[in-house]
Amino acid sequence: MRAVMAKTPRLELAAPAIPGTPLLELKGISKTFPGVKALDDVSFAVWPGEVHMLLGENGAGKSSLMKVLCGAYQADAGEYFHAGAPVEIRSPADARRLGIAVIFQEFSLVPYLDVAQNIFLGREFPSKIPGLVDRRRLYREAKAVLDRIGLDVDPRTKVHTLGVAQQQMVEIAKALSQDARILVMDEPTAALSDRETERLFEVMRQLQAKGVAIVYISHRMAEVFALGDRITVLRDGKLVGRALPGETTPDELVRMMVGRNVDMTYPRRFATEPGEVVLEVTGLCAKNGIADITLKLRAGEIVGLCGLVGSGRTEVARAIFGADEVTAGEIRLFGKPKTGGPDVAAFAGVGLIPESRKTEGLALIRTVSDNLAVAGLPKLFPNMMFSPGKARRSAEELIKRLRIATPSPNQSVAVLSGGNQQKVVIGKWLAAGTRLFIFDEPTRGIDVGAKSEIFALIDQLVADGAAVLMISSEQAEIVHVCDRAYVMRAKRIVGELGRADLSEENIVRMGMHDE
Amino acid sequence: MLKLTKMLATALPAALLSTAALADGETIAVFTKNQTNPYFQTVRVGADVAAKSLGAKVVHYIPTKPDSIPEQLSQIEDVIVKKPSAIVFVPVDYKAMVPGVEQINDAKIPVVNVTDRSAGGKFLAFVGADDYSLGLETARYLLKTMGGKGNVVILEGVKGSLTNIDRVRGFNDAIKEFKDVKLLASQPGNYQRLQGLQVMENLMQSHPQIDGVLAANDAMAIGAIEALDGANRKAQVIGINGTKEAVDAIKSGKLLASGDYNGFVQGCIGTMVAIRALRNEAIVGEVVLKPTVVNASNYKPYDVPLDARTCPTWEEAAAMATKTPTKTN
Amino acid sequence: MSDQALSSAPARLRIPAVPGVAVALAGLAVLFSALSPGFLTAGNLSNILVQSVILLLLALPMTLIIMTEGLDLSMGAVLTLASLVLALIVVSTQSLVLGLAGALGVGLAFGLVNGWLVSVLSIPPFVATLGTMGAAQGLALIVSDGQSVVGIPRFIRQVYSGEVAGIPTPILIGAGFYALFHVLLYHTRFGTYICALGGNRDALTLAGVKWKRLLIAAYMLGGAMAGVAALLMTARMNSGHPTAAIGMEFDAIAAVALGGTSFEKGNGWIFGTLMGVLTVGVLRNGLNLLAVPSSVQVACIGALVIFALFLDGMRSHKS
Amino acid sequence: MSVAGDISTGAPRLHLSQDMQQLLYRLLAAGLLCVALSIATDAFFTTNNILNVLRQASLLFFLASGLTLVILTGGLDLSVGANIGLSACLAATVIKATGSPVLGTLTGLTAGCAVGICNGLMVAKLRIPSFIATYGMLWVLHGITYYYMAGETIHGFPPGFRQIGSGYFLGIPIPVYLMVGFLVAGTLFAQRTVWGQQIYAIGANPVAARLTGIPVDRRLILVYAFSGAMAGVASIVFLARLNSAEGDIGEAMTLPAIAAVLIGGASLFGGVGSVFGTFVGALILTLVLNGMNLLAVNASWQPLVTGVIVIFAVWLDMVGRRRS
Repeated sequence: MRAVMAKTPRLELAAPAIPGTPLLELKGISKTFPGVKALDDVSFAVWPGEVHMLLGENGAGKSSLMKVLCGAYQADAGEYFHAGAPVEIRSPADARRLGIAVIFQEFSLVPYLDVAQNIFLGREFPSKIPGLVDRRRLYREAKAVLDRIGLDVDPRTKVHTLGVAQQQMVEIAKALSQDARILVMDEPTAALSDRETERLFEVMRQLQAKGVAIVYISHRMAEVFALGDRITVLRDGKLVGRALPGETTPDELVRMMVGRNVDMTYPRRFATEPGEVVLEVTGLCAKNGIADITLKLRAGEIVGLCGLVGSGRTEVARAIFGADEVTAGEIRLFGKPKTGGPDVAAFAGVGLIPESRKTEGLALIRTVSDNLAVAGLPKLFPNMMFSPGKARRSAEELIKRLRIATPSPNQSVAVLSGGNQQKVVIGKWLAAGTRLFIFDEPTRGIDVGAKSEIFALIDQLVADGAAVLMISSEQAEIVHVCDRAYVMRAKRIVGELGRADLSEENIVRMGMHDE
Repeated sequence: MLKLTKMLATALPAALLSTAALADGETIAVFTKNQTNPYFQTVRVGADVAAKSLGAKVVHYIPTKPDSIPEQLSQIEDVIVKKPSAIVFVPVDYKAMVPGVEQINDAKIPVVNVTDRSAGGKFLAFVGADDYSLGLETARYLLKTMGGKGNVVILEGVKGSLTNIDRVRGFNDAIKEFKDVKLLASQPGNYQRLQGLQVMENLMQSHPQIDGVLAANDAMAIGAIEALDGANRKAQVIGINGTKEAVDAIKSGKLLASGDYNGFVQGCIGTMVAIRALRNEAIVGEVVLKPTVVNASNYKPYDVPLDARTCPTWEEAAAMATKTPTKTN
Repeated sequence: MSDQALSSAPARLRIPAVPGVAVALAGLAVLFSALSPGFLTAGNLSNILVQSVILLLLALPMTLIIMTEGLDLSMGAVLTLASLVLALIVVSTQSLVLGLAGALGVGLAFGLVNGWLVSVLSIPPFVATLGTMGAAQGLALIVSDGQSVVGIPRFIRQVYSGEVAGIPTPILIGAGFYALFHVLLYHTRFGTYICALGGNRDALTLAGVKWKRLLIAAYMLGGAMAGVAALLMTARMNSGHPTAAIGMEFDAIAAVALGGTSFEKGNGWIFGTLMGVLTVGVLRNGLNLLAVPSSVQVACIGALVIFALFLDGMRSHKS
Repeated sequence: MSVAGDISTGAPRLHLSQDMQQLLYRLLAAGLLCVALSIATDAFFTTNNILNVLRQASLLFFLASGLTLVILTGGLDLSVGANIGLSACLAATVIKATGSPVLGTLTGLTAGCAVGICNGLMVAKLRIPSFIATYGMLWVLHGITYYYMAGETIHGFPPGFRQIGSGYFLGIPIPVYLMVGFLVAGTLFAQRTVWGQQIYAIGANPVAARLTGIPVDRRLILVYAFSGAMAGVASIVFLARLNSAEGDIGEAMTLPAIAAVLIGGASLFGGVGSVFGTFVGALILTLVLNGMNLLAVNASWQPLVTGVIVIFAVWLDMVGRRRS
């Protein structure tokens, strides 16, 4: 099959690439929202048994296309063909009938229903007694699906007790359980550990072999080239190109996505000489499980905190910031011992940029300037009197300085792209005069274009004498950006890597669980 | 949490005492409508005083939600479990409480009906006042003082309550007797002070000249007076119940008069009847207290703190009797 | 938070850890049995059950409505109105069926309006039902002109005071509806969707479920149960009264919350509601038996509610 | 992704100019009411009656303004009515005992504030849902008050003190001045102080607020304390107006107060609302009552009318929101 495809010329548009009609084909799809043209005459086709990579920056139209595919949105214009025959997709039910299943990034799970109920939500099995649900069958079938993806949880477990990764796997199980012919995945590996990711890829290969078509959205170039059979790139709601992995390069794809040249090298100049010690943690233990954490951080340094997902990195960050209760050990900030909650830490000049921006970093229903001001309030208005004018001015200044793309400071922050939202979170700490920044997965869910901007920003911070503690699952980031890195395993720090021996191999070896 | 412990601290000893008390002498369970209306406090104190004088024990049952029908029904059911010697009963609603009374009858617990005449059930006796003639007399007193002419408004009590229906009927009949008296409006104040005040304020907006106010209870009357003062307007106001604050208002000349419902005496006699019945002494079948209009000339006897008052002797009580006992067993 | 979430130990269900309401119920039972001889008698226990039924009938649907992140403040008033309508119909037609039909009709109608306001006009449930509460109260006064409705035929009385096989009818009715709601919540699609309505509406939309109808259905269920409760209430009072059940919705909400159902994320528990209702019933009954002053009773109820929720808070905070 | 497009989960807090639009929609509702009433009865549109309405609205507003802050944080305070009862009775006792209105007033305010702090501690520290914590508090307060008052009333206060409630200055009732004062103060506090901004932030997203270094617990305790204190203020004005205290005064005021806040455009999900909006809400409710008395509407119809108008006002507000 590969062989055949390899012949197909790049950027050819209409004609089918391989013998046989596409499993699903969308022609000239358009979708407009008040003010925005989310999809503009996009054509898109998937063939059985292929992994079709869908690329594009946030807001390029990927998710809109997904929602059109699964019937959550109705396209304003365009035709659908299923196995060559024209069809309608007006509702999720239609999509399901066509065998289309979607794995969303924001979970579509119900916290207080159990795993089985979630997997078969809306498709419960009727029991012999009319009106009732056949629970025995429900759990039997659920167990089967879970086994298929090798997720070892009791189908009677309430979903809210599961970790994010496990929830992600349940999402996948949910989609698989529909015996989908077409499976759409939106960054499914974002929250997965390496092992789980492997497991997922395995499952995908099995499906492929069964002739299932997979539409795969990702920001990770590695995945694109490892999995993709075919690549489609969107920008600003338009189709900007199709490509085959064998015949393109990451840089080329990035250019298509961003529409300009972006250097993917991490802009880091290790000029700054480490200054005085900013953070000194000794023998720190906390309620959240971390034990005996000892680390040191100097002004003008970027120090990585790496390890597998679940090794306790976020917990360390939260403990230092005072969000989780400390049970033993000492934290010294700028030479002075620090106790108390986030308010103390924040006032002392520590800023946390949490992993889940939307739920922990921003007040989505408030405006950009509100969000930019909120951390700096005590600093900006020492006499406790708030002045909208002053707040607005400082907001405008930050928007300029951080190049936050927003029509106005009074824009609701919810509508900004991931990258710009991240900048707002950073900006709120700048306004607070923060000197120690703790980044938790700073580039998660941020598109390529914005990534390098964020790193440039981080570099600027340290250049200006701030200190940065950075958590990341992407070893490449750690390696390229950090001066030093601590590696964690099972809630403890298992080693420190200096500039010299800071390599992906070392990180993985140190962080790997020995079973 | 502190509050919890504090509450229990006060509650449990009291409770234990009361259960202990069941051992000696008779226990009279006294049911009243709510904890908030001062009138029922006078009934309760009356009962307490009478019981003390006769060496019996009184336990009070009051709905935690004012005038709650389901709650009083539940309380009856609970009390029946405890089998008190006798019950003195003020029904929250004279119709809706009938099933409760029947349960008491089935449990063979002697019960005296006080204040509102129950629409059903067997009672040793009824002790109350005649709301109608009370309303009538008090209204007449006001209208006479007004020289039989002028504009008046009525502040009604809670719609559907027996007391309110009869009192307002009394008011209206009195007004009919004076053809030069004009009834401007009859609006509900639900026996509430604030509502009495606000309704009066609003009525004053639409009626430039109001000479008399007939309020179905004292709280509303006082509220109305405040409204009048606030607007620097004068009008003669009457209330009903003869509560302490009403008496004070009469003393200070703000309130013209208050029809005396005399809950204290009702409590006394009701309890006396219950206890005497238990002791197989002669009782009366019905006492309907004559309406007295408390005013500047006769308020003295009412100007005494409740617990300092004394119940009428049985002879005095018997003299007020309007019916001989209907045999119940 | 991924690190944390992942590290959270294998599935922990919320039931096993002893909920506050169970502690409160058990504690009170022991306390009262010790203090009051009359408490632990068959007669009194059935007495407690009978008294709790009407509240239970409201608390059951209230649980579902709260699980949809909603609230129904109109229930008490609707019960009252339904009770009056039932009384009026029965008095004039002497027919229980017609009367019950009328009561259910009233309930369903108000449920429909509530549901429509909440799901279609998306008016916050608190306000929407606050408004309909006023409407129902008003109508109650209008149809009855503020008077009690009497002359209820005997057979209605029987509904409350009757017995089947030595068990008081109200207990049977209560048990029946409890079972019904248990099945409804845990063994039908509707129950699953109720939980999802509060937990994640998008999930329903994506699953192709028309959730607005379900939301309306939930409120109509509440109205219907108010109608059923109206029958018992009328039978109990042997009359209809325009203020009979005012404020009962808050007792119901308190009982539901007491039972450990949360106002968020569709986290509800029907058995908890049963315990919540019984706890309130036991407390009131016990305090009456002990002849605790009414004012102190009031305070105890408040303290109990806080106490039970405090325990739950501690528990959920630990896990 | 709000595929479901569920508006009820708190419409976005809009910036000032749009907030203004919102207020206009609410004022429109109030305006419609006034026009309707002035047509219906000429007794309505008179200086006296306007002042009368304002004075009647003041009590409700005092209660609702404190409540607004609580609701801004996504909480609810059901105990305000019961709080009035207790604070008033305590204040009354002190005035009677010492003859000093000042001491009495202080007592009332302190009592109210203390109750508020208890609520705050329960919500912030014990993590009890505010709805339940304050509902329990409501019963506890009633209990204490009934126990303490034993069905008695305390009445007859010094004329000087009475001025607070029934006095006039330049022909305008004192309570109206107080109301305007608290309206300005409240608006300034919410819109123009760091604490006010933090309160909005907490309501909008408590988790983010905490991780942004806002001392959430302390702010929560603060707003409940405010709410309690405002109940104290209301209780004092109440005493001064009615010249007497009973256990159950204010009992009937809790729901109207909440209604006023919600009609004022606040969201129970927090982060949305304004003190001025609440003022309009209180005004609307009072106008309805006043109008029904002026037109001598039959008592039976009054709850019905109120209910319908509450729903209509909020619906109008939602429409306005969706517009912008």
